[in-house]
Amino acid sequence: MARIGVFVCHCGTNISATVDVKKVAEIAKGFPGVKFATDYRYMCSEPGQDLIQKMVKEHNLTRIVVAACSPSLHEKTFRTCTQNAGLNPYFFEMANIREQCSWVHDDREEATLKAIDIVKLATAKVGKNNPLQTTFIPVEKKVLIIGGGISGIQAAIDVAFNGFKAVIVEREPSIGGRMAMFDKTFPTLDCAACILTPKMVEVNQSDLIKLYTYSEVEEVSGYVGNFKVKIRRKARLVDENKCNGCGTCWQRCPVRLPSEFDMNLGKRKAIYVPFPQAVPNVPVIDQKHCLYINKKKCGICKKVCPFEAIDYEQEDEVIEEQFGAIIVATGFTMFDHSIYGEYGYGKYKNVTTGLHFERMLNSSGPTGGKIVRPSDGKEAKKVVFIQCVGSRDEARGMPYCSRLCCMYTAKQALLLKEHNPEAEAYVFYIDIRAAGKNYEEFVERVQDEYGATYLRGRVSKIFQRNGRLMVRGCDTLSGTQIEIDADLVVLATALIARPDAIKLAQMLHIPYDQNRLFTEAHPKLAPVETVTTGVFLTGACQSPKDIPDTVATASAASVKACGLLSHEKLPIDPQIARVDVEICSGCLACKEVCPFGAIEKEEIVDRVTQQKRWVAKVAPSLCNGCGACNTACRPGAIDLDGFTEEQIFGQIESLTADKGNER
Amino acid sequence: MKRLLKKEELNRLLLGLMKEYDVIAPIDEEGLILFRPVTKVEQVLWDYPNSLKPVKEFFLPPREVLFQFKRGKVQPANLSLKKRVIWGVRPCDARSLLLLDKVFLDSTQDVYYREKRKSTLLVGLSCNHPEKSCFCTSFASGPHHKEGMDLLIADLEEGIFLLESNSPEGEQLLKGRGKEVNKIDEKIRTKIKEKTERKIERKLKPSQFLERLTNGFDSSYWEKASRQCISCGICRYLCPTCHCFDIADEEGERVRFWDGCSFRNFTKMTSGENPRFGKRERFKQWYYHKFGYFKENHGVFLCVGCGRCLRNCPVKIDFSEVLQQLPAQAQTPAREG
Amino acid sequence: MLEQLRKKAKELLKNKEVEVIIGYQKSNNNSFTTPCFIESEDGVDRLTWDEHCVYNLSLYLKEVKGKVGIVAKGCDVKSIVALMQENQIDRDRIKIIALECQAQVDQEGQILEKCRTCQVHIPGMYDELVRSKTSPSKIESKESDKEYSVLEELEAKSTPERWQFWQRQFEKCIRCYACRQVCPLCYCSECISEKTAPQWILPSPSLKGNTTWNIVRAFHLAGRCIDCGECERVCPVNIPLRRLNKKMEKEIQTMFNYVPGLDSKKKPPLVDFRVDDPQEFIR
Amino acid sequence: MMKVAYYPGCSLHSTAREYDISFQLVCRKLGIELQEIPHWVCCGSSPAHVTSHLLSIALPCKNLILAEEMGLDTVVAPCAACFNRLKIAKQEVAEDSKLKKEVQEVLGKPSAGKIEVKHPLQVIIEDVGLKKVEEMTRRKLQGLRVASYYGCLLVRPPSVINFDDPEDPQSMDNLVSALGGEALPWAFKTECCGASFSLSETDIVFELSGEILNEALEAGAECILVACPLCQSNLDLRQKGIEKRRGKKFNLPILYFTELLGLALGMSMRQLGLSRHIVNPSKLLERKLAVT
Amino acid sequence: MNDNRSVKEKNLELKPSPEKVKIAAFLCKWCSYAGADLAGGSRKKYPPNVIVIRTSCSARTNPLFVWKSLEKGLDGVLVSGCHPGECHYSEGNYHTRRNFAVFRKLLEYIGIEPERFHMSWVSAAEGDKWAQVVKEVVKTVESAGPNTYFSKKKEDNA
Repeated sequence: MARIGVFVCHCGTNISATVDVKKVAEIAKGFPGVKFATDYRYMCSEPGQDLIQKMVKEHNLTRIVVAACSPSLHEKTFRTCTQNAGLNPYFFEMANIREQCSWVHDDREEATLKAIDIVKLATAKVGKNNPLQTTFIPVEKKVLIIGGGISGIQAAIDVAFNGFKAVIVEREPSIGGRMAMFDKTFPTLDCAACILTPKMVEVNQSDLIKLYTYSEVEEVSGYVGNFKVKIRRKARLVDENKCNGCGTCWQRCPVRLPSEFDMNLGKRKAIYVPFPQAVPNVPVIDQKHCLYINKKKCGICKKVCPFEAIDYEQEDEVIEEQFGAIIVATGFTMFDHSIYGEYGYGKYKNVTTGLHFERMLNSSGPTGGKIVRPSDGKEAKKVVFIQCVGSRDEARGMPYCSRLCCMYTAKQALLLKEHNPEAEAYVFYIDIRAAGKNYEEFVERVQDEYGATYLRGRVSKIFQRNGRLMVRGCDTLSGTQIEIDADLVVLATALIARPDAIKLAQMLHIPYDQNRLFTEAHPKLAPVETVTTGVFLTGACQSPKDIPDTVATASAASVKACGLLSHEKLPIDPQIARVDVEICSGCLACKEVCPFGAIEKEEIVDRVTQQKRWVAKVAPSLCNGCGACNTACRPGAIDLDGFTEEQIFGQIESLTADKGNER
Repeated sequence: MKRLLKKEELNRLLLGLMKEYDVIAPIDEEGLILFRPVTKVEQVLWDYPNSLKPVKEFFLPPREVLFQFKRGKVQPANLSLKKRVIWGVRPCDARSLLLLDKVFLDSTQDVYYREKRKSTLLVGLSCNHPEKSCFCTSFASGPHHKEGMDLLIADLEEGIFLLESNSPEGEQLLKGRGKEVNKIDEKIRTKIKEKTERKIERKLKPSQFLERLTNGFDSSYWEKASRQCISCGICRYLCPTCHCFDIADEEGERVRFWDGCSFRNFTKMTSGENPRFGKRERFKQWYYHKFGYFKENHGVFLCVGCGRCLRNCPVKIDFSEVLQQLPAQAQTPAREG
Repeated sequence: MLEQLRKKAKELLKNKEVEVIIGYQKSNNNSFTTPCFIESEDGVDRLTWDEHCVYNLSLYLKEVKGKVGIVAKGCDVKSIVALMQENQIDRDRIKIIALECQAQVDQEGQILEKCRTCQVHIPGMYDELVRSKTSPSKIESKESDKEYSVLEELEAKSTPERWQFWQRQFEKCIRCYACRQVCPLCYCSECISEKTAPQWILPSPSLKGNTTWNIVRAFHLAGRCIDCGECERVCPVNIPLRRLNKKMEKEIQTMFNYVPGLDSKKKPPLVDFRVDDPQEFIR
Repeated sequence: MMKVAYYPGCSLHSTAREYDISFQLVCRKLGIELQEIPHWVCCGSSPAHVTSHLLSIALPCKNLILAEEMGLDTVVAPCAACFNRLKIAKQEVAEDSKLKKEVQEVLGKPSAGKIEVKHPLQVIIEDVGLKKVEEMTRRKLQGLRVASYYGCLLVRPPSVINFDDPEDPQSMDNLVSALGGEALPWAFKTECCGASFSLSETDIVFELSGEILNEALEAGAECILVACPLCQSNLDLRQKGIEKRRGKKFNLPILYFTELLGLALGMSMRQLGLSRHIVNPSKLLERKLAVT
Repeated sequence: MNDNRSVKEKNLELKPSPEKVKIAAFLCKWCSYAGADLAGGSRKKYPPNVIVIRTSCSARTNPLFVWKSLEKGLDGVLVSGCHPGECHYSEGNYHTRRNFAVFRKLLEYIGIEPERFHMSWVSAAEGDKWAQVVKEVVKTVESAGPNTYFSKKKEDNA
């Protein structure tokens, strides 16, 4: 019979405020199998854990129940403590009397009664726990990085620096992501290309990093240490090995199209490289508009290419690779401002966004660095910046602040004045968020030195009057209404999740929140991890981040991933399914419901009848412990360690003991 | 003592019994003939072949609480129960209790069974219209036997009944009731008795059973004979003489309940070993216990010929046929099943 | 039809396609029809075919080893299909002699309820088919012949009334397990009712144990039972077991449009799912 | 034949008589039978909802009950303020059971629930349909350049009114183009005209209405179309004062959309009461539409 | 608390008030259990009648557990898991949905009041939805009253 020790935690006052912990310990002594029960202020603390180990020796306990917080917080802690006390780590159960009791009930009597029930449940379960041994599985020493922006690049570099292989899968023809579009970066006004390009080159040259550009992740299966990933390499119609990026092809291509990279302000060809410093510097053919592909005409690029790199018959290619860990660095996209009637529903050409302005600022951009009005190309002297377009707007279902728009707007105002000292910059804002290092000083400088006019108020309407944009708003600090006839309006639109974020989340089995941003394992204690071990998050796909934070989380994620890969083999959760061949009748219902294909049929010789028959067999490395097979199995031949039938049955029975099963 | 009673006199007797005893009698419950406690005379059935469940259920109940336990405190079941009368027992069932007495009262006494036997009077009703499946005459019994009863009622038709006591308590019940029995009544009664006995065409020769069984233990015949059986519990549960039971703990109660050697886990041991795993062994066991071992140990077959097993078998197995086709000599190859 | 059946059976035995044929026979002295196992050619004459061949012989397939011939009606064939769906039958060792069956009758000669709504008078799968020469007499259809009319009376009752009704029925149960033993789909070598750790089902015939047993049996047959009606026939205390299984069949058909026993390749419904399954009952 | 309850509101029987006349004529032409609500009361517009919220809800509910008792399923309110009040009252009572109980106590009857509140413009666009209106026009607007001014209550708040676009409404513009006129795109369609400050703080009206008139002129308008008596009076009555203050001639006639529609359907200026306007529209209309 | 009565008496003294309904909630540890924790974290208050039994996935919750709870006297049962498409094991909750779509029909058919069995999808981010679900479930189960299926009739042995 198990000798159970019950340890009731005060958790400071979090529990003892509404639960009479002394009474719970007292009553727990009466539960079947309980040989010792006490309460202590902080069970998870050093002295708390020592207390457990001391009591195990003193009362030679064989099972431990800790009544405290949620298992998601300290189940690991106490399992290790149980192991250190010389018991099997799985001879331990947690009774959650904080999140699911003391914090959610205020009547002391009721909360205490419920805490007692919860502890009774835990003691009933722990009595039936089996000793489980952790088993180990090999680890694939390679990290998959989804997304080739600055966060993916930084993560890859750090992973390679740790000596592990990394594979970047980037949807666009070149890595570089959003940052490649920027001119300068705040607060240091470093040129974005100058600090990004060397990292892109480093990634391209590193023999530990493999680049799959113009490619997408199609399917992910397996689990930590053994992810099997299918990657679709979309056909570029240009052979990467032969092409050296000389550019003859896209110079001669007759088709001119608006360039997405330049926010449709500039042009590109049907065969194009998105931007000059593209890595790999290999063009891609836009199959939708290429004359040869659609009408079998032209084909100039193939004729002029000195290295025969053009191959119109190139097909998509799906490759499958094994990975030990996955870092998600898919970044963000911009909020579509055309839903705002106040700003003209996107009708006015001169109402643009921060990215358009950034491309105009950029010397290699469509306007060669000149700030002009997209409508007629004339120079823009008076520019109005409008903050929080989409961000902090409950009515549009966008409650959060995008964190970095105030900073890039300040930078853009500064650069506007640098490019043209007579230019006037007006910034309509609600609150300036400049919390980073040297951020506040930067914004102050833009106002004092560069004379940007900051108007605290919302813009109520933008309308056109003889070619100029009339911006109506108010300045709440002076209490007056303002109307500015602007040449150009720049909207600081919000940073939101990628449109296909949910598809990727479901592929990776990671949760996401109501804004479709991926959810981290714990906002404070595990910001770059997810609940799915082996999958890590970096950059804006978790929540909007500026470059410094993005690089920080990229390095953090790579350290976490490398930490995983540095083990020779990984311990896998021993709470997996187990078949009792005596009972199994070989109907294989379990095989049908297993989401992981972890169950196969096996022929055995029956012990009693000595005849051959089919039974189910579980592959321990593939089983993730979901337990669907348990429900499908009618005779109950398959059981899930950690959540066995006996454990759950024991819990139900203990729950209803006082209900009196007497008739 | 013998007395002659008219129908209403018999009803008055029954009424009298109802005041003093708990009376259990055969009633029609949604098409099933079952022995149930009765409080009104009209409930009692008179012309019925035999009940579905034998009277064994009142002595070895389908489920009986031996004792209750809670938090270490044990509370035995109270054995004493109010005196009761089982009315309308057929001769074969009454005789079956004598066989059960050999099991539960001979050597070690089963207190639960004993108390029930002691506090129960049996008022039997002779059969005038036996079923085609009845064969009590082949097993030292008969439609008018009074063995095992306290009082036997013989229906002389035309509403007249000849009651014959068979025990002091029976006599007590009969005292001062009805009329003396004269010669003519006796003659009518023996005539009806012989007529009913002739109605029972199904004749078996149980005498050879024991000898056949001992020879045929290892014969491959059993493999063939057992194929048709689906190993359910009907023939075991509804047989008045089958008495095997299992014991389990259920929510604070130690209970005893019917079990059958037809079930696969009947002989399953904790280690998982199971001497009688196959259907062949389990099928055979029923025959050897009733017509082999019991005969050797107690000198009498464990069967009263009530025919319930023939009527209720889902696949219509007739055990007498199985036994008759069991080859007399062991070594001859099994004849075509 | 009988001569055809015997001729085909003799053929199968003669050229060793099967070692034994499971069929129906008239048991010699009394007038009952019972299952039989024929192993020699001349034993074939014992085979019979009439309206008392109610038994679903496919329940014997799990015990009879080697090459087996089986005489099967439309409903019996459906249970063979269901067994194939659950890897219990190796189709190549089975030879199915299917018979066109108009209807079977119970002991009082009444046509069985299940035959009134039968869709498989001509069995769906077989190796040999025996058709009746004369055009079968149509059973005069009654208004209650709609597929699930048997359930209407109970479904109309209120919840407490239904509870009373079933408690009354489950109280009669003596746990002889005939319903389990006769059912071809109850092939588990160790039924959950025999589990003691944990003791899911109280083993003794208490009201609570009987209720749990009947609920578990009904749920374990949900989406599998092909309504051969044998469980209701063999129950010694006449519990209307078909009404439990028929209800499950009706619900599964309405919700997932699945009818058991028609396609041996299909996955049984409770081990399958569709993304757009109904979930109006989930908050 | 479409039967509709008609809630004129105080201004259509006084300062905005021509809106009432033209609306009745247009409806008869388009086959809409108007039945004025007997004993209707004030709609509880701005003076009420500034003082007591309960009053501002109970008044319109009274009218809704009266309309429902006529057994009709739609009530039409030409004045934007009345339309707005009826709509808001119906929604607030439906959503707030405590308010509903209070209103019931005040009115002594269960408050209305089923009747639909519509603006005449909505009825013409949604129920009659522009195609039918186009077929019935007898006098095309010959490219008359019209700036449609919707005011601030006709299409807002969108969550309650949900008719047309709150930022850039198109319904009057579509009507104008359907009648052959030129609907000018301009930005001040829903800017505030100063509304009831017309009496208390007139220079605010001069400022705001002036902006609107100026913007319309800039956009090349020859006249401004309105759907609310208060907008009409501010733009029309105050136009002279504004011209003096801004030192700029506007001479923009301010017409109700029902008047313009009436002209298009063949009615004469006198019939439609156009003579009541301060800025005289007759010169423009004779020149453009050859109408007397 | 210095009374010296033996544990057993005290244990009895704490008998929960009979009319308070008792409900078991089988929560999947990835979503609904985490959602319940979040409700705790954000101090959402809800009635104490629901006791949580943690399972690996809602698919592990065998309908038999639900019946066993009702048979043993609980007044109501709630089974909760991740929203379809968000199951940590990708398909678990689809199977749960089918199992219980069928099982609840069986329960109703044999006469268990529908107010006693509930299902919900609660994600790890829906703390307030969990509190809301608990409130609704407790109210509904209370409307069905205490579970008397097997308790009131004396079980006869005859």
